[in-house]
Amino acid sequence: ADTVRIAIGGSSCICYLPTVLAEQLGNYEKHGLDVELIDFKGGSAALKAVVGGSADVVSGYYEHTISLAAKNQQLASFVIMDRLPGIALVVAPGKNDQIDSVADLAGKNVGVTAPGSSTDFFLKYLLSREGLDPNAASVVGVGVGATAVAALEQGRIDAVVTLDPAISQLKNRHEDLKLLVDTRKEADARSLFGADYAGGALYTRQEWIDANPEQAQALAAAIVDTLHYIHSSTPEEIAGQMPPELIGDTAIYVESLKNSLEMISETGLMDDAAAEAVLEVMSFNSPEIAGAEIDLAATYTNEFVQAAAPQPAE
Amino acid sequence: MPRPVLLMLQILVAVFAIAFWWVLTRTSLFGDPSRIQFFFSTPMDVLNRIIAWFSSGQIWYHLWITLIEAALAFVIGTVAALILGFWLARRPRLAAVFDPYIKAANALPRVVLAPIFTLWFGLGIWSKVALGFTLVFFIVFFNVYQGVKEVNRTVLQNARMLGMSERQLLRHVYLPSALSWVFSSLHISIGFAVVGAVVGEYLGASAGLGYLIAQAEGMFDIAGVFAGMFVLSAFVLIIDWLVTLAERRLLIWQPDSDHHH
Amino acid sequence: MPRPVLLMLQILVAVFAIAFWWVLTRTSLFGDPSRIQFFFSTPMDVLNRIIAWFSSGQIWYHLWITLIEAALAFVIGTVAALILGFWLARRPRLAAVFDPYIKAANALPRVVLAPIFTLWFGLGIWSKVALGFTLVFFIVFFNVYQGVKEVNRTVLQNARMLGMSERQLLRHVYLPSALSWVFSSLHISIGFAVVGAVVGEYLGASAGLGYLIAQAEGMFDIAGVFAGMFVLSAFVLIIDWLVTLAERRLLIWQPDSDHHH
Amino acid sequence: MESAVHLRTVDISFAVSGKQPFRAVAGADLRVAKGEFVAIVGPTGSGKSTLLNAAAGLLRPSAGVVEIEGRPLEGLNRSAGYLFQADALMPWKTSRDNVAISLEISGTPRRQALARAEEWLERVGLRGFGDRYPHMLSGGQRKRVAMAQVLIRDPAILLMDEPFGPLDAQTRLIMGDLLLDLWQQDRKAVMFVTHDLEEAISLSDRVVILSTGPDARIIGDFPIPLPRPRDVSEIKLEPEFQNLHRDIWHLLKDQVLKAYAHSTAEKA
Amino acid sequence: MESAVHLRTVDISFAVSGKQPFRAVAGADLRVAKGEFVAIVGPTGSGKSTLLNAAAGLLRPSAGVVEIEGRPLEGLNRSAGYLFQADALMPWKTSRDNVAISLEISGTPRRQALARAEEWLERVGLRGFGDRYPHMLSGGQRKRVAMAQVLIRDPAILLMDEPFGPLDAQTRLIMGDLLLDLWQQDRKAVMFVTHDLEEAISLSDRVVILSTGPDARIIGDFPIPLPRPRDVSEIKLEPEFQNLHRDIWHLLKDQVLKAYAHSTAEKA
Ligand SMILES: Nc1ncnc2c1ncn2[C@@H]1O[C@H](COP(=O)(O)OP(=O)(O)OP(=O)(O)O)[C@@H](O)[C@H]1O
Ligand SMILES: Nc1ncnc2c1ncn2[C@@H]1O[C@H](COP(=O)(O)OP(=O)(O)OP(=O)(O)O)[C@@H](O)[C@H]1O
Ligand SMILES: [Mg+2]
Ligand SMILES: [Mg+2]
Repeated sequence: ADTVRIAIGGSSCICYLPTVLAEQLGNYEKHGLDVELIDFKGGSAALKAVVGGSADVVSGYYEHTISLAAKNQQLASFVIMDRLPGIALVVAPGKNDQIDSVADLAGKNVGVTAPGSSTDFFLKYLLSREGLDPNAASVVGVGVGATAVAALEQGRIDAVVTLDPAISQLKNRHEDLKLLVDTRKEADARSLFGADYAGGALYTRQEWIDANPEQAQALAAAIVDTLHYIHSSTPEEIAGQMPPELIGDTAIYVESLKNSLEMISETGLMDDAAAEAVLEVMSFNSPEIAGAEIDLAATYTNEFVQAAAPQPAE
Repeated sequence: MPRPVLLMLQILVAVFAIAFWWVLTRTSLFGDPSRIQFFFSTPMDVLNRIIAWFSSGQIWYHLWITLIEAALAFVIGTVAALILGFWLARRPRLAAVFDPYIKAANALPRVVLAPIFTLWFGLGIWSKVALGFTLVFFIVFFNVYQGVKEVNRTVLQNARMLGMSERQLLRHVYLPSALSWVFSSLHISIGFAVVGAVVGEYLGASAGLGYLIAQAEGMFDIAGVFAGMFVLSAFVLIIDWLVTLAERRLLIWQPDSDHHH
Repeated sequence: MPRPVLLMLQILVAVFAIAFWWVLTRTSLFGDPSRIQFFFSTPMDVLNRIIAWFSSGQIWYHLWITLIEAALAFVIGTVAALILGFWLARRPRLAAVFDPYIKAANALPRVVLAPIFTLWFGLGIWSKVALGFTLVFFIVFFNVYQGVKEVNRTVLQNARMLGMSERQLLRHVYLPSALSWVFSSLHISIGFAVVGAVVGEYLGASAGLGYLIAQAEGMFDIAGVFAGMFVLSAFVLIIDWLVTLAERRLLIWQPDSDHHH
Repeated sequence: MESAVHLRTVDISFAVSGKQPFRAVAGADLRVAKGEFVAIVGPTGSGKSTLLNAAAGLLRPSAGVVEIEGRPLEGLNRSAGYLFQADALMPWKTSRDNVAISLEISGTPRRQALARAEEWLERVGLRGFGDRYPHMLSGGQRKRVAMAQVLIRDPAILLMDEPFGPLDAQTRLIMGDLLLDLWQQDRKAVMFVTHDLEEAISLSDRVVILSTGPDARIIGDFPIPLPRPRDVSEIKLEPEFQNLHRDIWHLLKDQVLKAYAHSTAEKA
Repeated sequence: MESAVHLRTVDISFAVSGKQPFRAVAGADLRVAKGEFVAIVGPTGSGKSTLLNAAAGLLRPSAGVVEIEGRPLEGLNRSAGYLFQADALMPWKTSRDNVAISLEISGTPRRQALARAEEWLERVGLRGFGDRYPHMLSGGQRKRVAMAQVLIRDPAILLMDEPFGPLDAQTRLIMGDLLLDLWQQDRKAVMFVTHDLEEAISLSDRVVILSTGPDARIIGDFPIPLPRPRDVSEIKLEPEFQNLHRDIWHLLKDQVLKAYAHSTAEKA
């Protein structure tokens, strides 16, 4: 079979764990796929590679299918990996006493991975939920890596909206790290969005799905199998399967897996309410999306996952 | 070529380029325009965006930040490179010892160093200046170093025999002689200073053109990205023009290169 | 200075730097070592990582990919810059028309252009080559352009009077005369070719040193990042050494710059 | 006789920034017939090199026309060989290559060109110096390499600007004989700038004298009716030579003294 | 008399890549007393410039010692002024600045240095050329600016390499007088390289003759017992002058002929 090129928006993110793990477990091969994983610095770069046709499938956040729908680019997700966004709001160590709630962020510097990214949207949404102006905090792009840690620890920013593994790194370095919101946990996400919120997914151009239904099917099945594996294994077992360069410090990695298991989907299915939640957040942040007639149902399909579900997990 | 003719030809080139861009993104000659627009936007959209930025005045603040960063990186990088370049070029042994380290340092991917710059210089303009500095410095340094070595031998010997001290040699011989080398590297490094500032902002910042571009990119707003890059280019041309003015003044002694025939 | 002495001094510098690094990250002289290690790792960790890479053999493939990309960027960028540089330098009117566009292009932040390169050149090595090319090209181009203008006038007039055609002038006058300019820019651009390749990989790839560095960075594995950068630097030094050999051969006609007194 | 080079009442001006253009030569009319050997003498800075540059097509006169073999000159003068006053060898070529390139340009195979270059180096007394780069040669040696470079091409018109300047008196004589030999063979047109009056008279058919610049004109034109072939070292003893020398010398001396007086006028 | 420059049986060799070193000068012993004017003549390429370079401290002899004012020379010869054979003006300075810098280096205030530079330009006949950059001057004009640059410093030892080479005969005389005037005033030691024997004899106390290189030696040393002060243009007519000229000329001619024969030996 032809090689399927999957563009990952940063393979170090736990949110894309199933994509990488499926490869490690041999699940793609099992379903007759020859897969090449290509690592990108962030989801939007991965997406551009797919829109441009140099990669076939994105392993990225579902929300991008909505942004692109507003740009007349028809993309659809066909298997969900995360049912929660996995984004957390972390207070700078040393600012714990000044910041007790989201409302306290007004007038503060808050780090996001990049202006205009999901973390940025998330912050603005949070602020507005508290009845504040979405622009009440000043946004600083700090990336997902060591820059964010440096900025936070040096007190250049008062809080940061970030993802794993940065959250776990910070937690490891600062015992008393305060997470104001942690959407790796169902409770926090539910209270914020009133539903699940679709995070990492495999999605691609509708044309590609139409042209390669078998491959989409096989991908969905491989991921679903992997999801089952994740939820039936201990974090240590999972860590044992991952390539060493994507683990770094094992203890921290296992810890972050533990904290993230809840966010990883068990079925791979998209919950309609979770898609609605994403659309709501996106519309809130972008007048362009709010103004566009978006056919939400066209941006995802459960057809392949459903077809794959009956297969027994190992 | 008289200036107005030159200007007209230059504009003509722009008109052609824009026309091509328009055809590329507005007709289906080169494929599905909506997909191409996703990568290249369209001339009108970009123009509208630039107009919007300037008419709302929003751009000025960002432009100012980027200008400061690029200018500081340019000036500090150039001065440091001049000093180190002239100094090391006169101390060949020392230079030989440090040579591999300088070359190795030039090969470090600056993007990866961003966290360290943040650690040292914070998230404000200085970490961007540092990034720009690492680009400008090496470009100017290598040229200055070579420029000093290319000094005409007889002129140098004559100056020495006239009794010039090392300092006077620097001022009256090495510096003027290496000047066209320096200016060549300045023309290269202006662009890189701006790139450094913008990339720094792009990696982590709260203001500046790079920040605007990153924001636009995050929202798949390609018109915004292109608008940012055009503003950037315009801006570099202005700085370059100032450098060229300085160059003309300082290199007035050179014979016109004769381009006849 | 005899070679062994030079080598010893060079090693001494490295020893000092590493000792300082060790003190920085292993003692509490400069603050909490565990925090500093997070950003700078430690000499031993980095060394172990490098040893592990080479002993497992894993690194060779990545190194090879990066080498190919950097070498292609370097060679293609240099050749294109030489051709365009020499050509435009002999056509001052054309050069004047395109001058602002070339300068503007040099100011575009390459990082932002990465998606467009991916669009045009795919995800393989060619998009990284393109990124490296955009760095190498401008550095060499500006120097070649200036180098051609600095040709000694009498030598040029003499060559013309001897009846040289434009082509012969290029080969026998402009090229040799601009050679030290070219080499200066080559020394600068080797580093940048590698940076271009690595940054390209860092932004999106499935192999190469930049990919290794990006993964290590994503996992906050700073030892991996530093190990990657050291391997990179060693690698650039080797290429630079090859260029220096070529330079020595080609510039054999130049008088030794006298560095006495 | 047909003319090889004809400067028709040329003015030559140089732009001097912030000032009036500097008119070095004004209304100079100089005709060199085919096969004629013309020496040009004049005070330093009078415009001798400038005239040669005009004849070579390297400078465009601001008034007047330069005609080469009857046709107005456009661009470079392709039928001329020019020995420059300043160092003009390619520093990146050995002396052998510097000479050989002259032939290679017009298509002579490299081997052959190198062999002929070696011959020429011998002729100008530089056997064994073929491998040297110009910076490894003495001033007089460089000049002789340049001479070989120009002469090997055997151009129809020879422009020579103080070719024997940095040579000792004896070598001058030898080179002068060499030049006359060549000239005798196929009667090139030669414009020969020199400061050595004896040399000018002993070599040429005509000695042309430039006045002090700016606005230098031709103020003297002495035919040299000495018999040919000449032996450069013997000819000085002839009484006619002595007379010519005296006449030219007087004319020239006045010019220089006038120039010098003018230049130090305020002072005095 | 105390010696100003003493080259004690020096050898001077040049590294030539891939060959034996080229020994230009072998066992040359040359002593110039304080206040003495020594002219050095010799065939082209014999090693005259090389000797001056050694005296200036720009070249280190491979054997022998260079003593300046009795002490072995280390590094540059700080008490010497050196007029180079090749163009050595700073191209980025106008002729006025090129001359003035000589004084500014040693601390003269700029205004004063410029005023003196202007005076000197007048002395060498270049009034009105102060604003010109070197490339806007003729060869002879550049040489005279260089001369002013060296002379304005009034160095105790003067090394001059064909200073009057590109000047016309009349200007040469004027410059020669100028030089003698200066020399008369405070009796510098002068090493003066020239190809013009008349010039050598009429200016100097001693004429030293170099043999043809390689391994050039000093093969002649003629004291010039002509009375001082001399008028450079008149002195030629004295019979003693004529005798000296003839003697030196013969010695030199043999050298050159030998050199030339050697150089074309294989051919003949
Ligand atoms: N590029 C220039 N700009 C201005 N003036 C110039 C330029 N070139 C030459 N001149 C002036 O033109 C005059 C003639 O110069 P030219 O070189 O022809 O003199 P020359 O007769 O060859 O003198 P010499 O015997 O010293 O070589 C001089 O006064 C010189 O200063
Ligand atoms: N850098 C060098 N490398 C090799 N040989 C050299 C070098 N410089 C000079 N020579 C040789 O040394 C000899 C003496 O050179 P020098 O310049 O002293 O001659 P010169 O007497 O000044 O001649 P001229 O009258 O032609 O100026 C020459 O044969 C020359 O080729
Ligand atoms: Mg001249
Ligand atoms: Mg000499």
